[in-house]
Amino acid sequence: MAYDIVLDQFSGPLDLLLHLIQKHEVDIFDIPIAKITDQYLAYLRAMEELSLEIASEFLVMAATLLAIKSRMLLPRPAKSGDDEDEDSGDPRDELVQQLVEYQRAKWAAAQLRERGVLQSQVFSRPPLDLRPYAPEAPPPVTGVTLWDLVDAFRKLMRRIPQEERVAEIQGVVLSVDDEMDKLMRRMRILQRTTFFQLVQDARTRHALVTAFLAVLELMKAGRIACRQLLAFGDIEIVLTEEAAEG
Amino acid sequence: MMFSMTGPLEAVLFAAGSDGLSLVEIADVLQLSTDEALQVCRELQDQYRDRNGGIELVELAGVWQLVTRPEHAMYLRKLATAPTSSHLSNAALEVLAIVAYRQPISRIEIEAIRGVQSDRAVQTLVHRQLIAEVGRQEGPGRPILYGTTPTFLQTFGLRSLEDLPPLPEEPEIAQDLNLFQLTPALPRD
Amino acid sequence: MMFSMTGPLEAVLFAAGSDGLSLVEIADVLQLSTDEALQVCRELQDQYRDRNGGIELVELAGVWQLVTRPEHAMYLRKLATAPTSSHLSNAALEVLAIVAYRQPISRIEIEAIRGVQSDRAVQTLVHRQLIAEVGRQEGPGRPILYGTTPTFLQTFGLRSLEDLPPLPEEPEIAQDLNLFQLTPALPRD
Repeated sequence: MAYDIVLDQFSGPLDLLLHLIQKHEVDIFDIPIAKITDQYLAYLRAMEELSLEIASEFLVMAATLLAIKSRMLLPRPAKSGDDEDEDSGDPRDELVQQLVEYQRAKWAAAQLRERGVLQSQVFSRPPLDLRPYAPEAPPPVTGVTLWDLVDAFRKLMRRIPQEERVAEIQGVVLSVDDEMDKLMRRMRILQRTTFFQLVQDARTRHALVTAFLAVLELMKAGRIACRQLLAFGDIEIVLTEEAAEG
Repeated sequence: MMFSMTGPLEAVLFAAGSDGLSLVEIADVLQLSTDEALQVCRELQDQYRDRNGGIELVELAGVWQLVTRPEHAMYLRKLATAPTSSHLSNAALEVLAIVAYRQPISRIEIEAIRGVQSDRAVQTLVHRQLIAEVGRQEGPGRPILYGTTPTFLQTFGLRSLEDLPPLPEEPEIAQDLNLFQLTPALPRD
Repeated sequence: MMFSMTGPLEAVLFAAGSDGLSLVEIADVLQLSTDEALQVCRELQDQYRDRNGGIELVELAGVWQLVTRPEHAMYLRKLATAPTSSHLSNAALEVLAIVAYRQPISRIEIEAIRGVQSDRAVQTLVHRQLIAEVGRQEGPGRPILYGTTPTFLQTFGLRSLEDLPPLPEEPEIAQDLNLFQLTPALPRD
């Protein structure tokens, strides 16, 4: 038998266990723990042979299975009143409970997937531009302050997953020329700014290098000027070519 | 009189497009009571059903909107990008399902059910605005509690959380094991 | 057979939005000859006339598009000036914050940051004249770049963009910046 299913295919050790239970058509409420444990370990070993990293949860589950297996071999402890009740039950109980609960979650996930697919077959249309129907200028926005704006940004930054904060925006190939155009557009809006403000949306090392090179190029071309007021202070950048391109 | 309001309703829903309109907004724009507005909505829904045309009226997350009928998706795929173009990983879907049925729920509780770390999946779902922080749990560390969002309802075509299919009973599920077969693309021995 | 194509036609015209479709595009999407496509268009036009609903199909300068019927304009005026339009939704506020701090920026970039579709919020902000097109990005499709407007500055009581409060810290980026040795390492005590 080939263990050609990579562990990645399983969303966790419970998923792998369910797969084994299903494959061997055994009753989830009466799991042949020795057989399933062997199978489970065989999967992990196959992964090892393939030099794939095994998430620690898979190893924890292996230990749990082995513990259950060994407890199954022991004679049931005689009932002693003070002992914890759970100890006298089937050693598999807790695992079965977990499997059943997880199975329900998987069932629900499958339902959601189905609905998601169905919903993705449905299209709407962008809202109509209603400006022609409201000839006067739109009513001014009220009840919103600068701090609402900053707060919105702060919340947004918290919502973005850590690793995506440095992720590059897809499909954008960075060239120094493009970056120069972009920086100049921004400089025309800002007139003067600091280096950090100017390059603040450089989200990767690559983007930052490109931005830095672009700033150097623009300086060389005399389109911007840089100055540093304090040692180690922020570098101030001033637009110098404004008259030329407006 | 009721009947003739389906025309104006269609016009305003068409204009609202993917924004959709709540019943209150519809009532306000058409100058009806919300009961009357609901009646007109149902009437228009019936008309679309009878006509068997290209669009229909659906209620998603408390918002009424016109959408294309799913059976025409093949023509539309050439034209438009699907609203839920980027799909969710198995892990993310599992977490989402757990949050949907067990909300409010903390990350620790999600991980207890899945038997595996779920912080990345949770983060992805928060970023996609499918789940959001809805409160804090009492107790040490006051862990964040998550719940689903209106975007969740829209993405999965649900009017409300009550539209979620009921979870099967435990014994039932044990028999349904073959529901969870791995994707058919995987080789079986 | 012809008759049954009015459903798909309605669906694609609906999804095409205000851009409409040329006869050639319609024929291509529905996999018909242009003659057949024209016939289906006329058929759908007749259907709308008979239904007397809220929308109709018109041909303008060789482009076919669905529009609302003129007699419902009063309801659209009501919609355009609905009370909901004097405040900003959370989504709109979030997009506005991104544009304010990251301008010029395209919609795709905004969506990459937010993790959700943002066309509606962008449209709202353009409509409210808080953001505007300030240029085009190089590259495929030359997407529109947005920036804030004088109305934005007025609304938030800013003399210029320099008055925007500094951004909250982003530790990752700060770390990257260190590579350039532009600032001395933070003093540790």
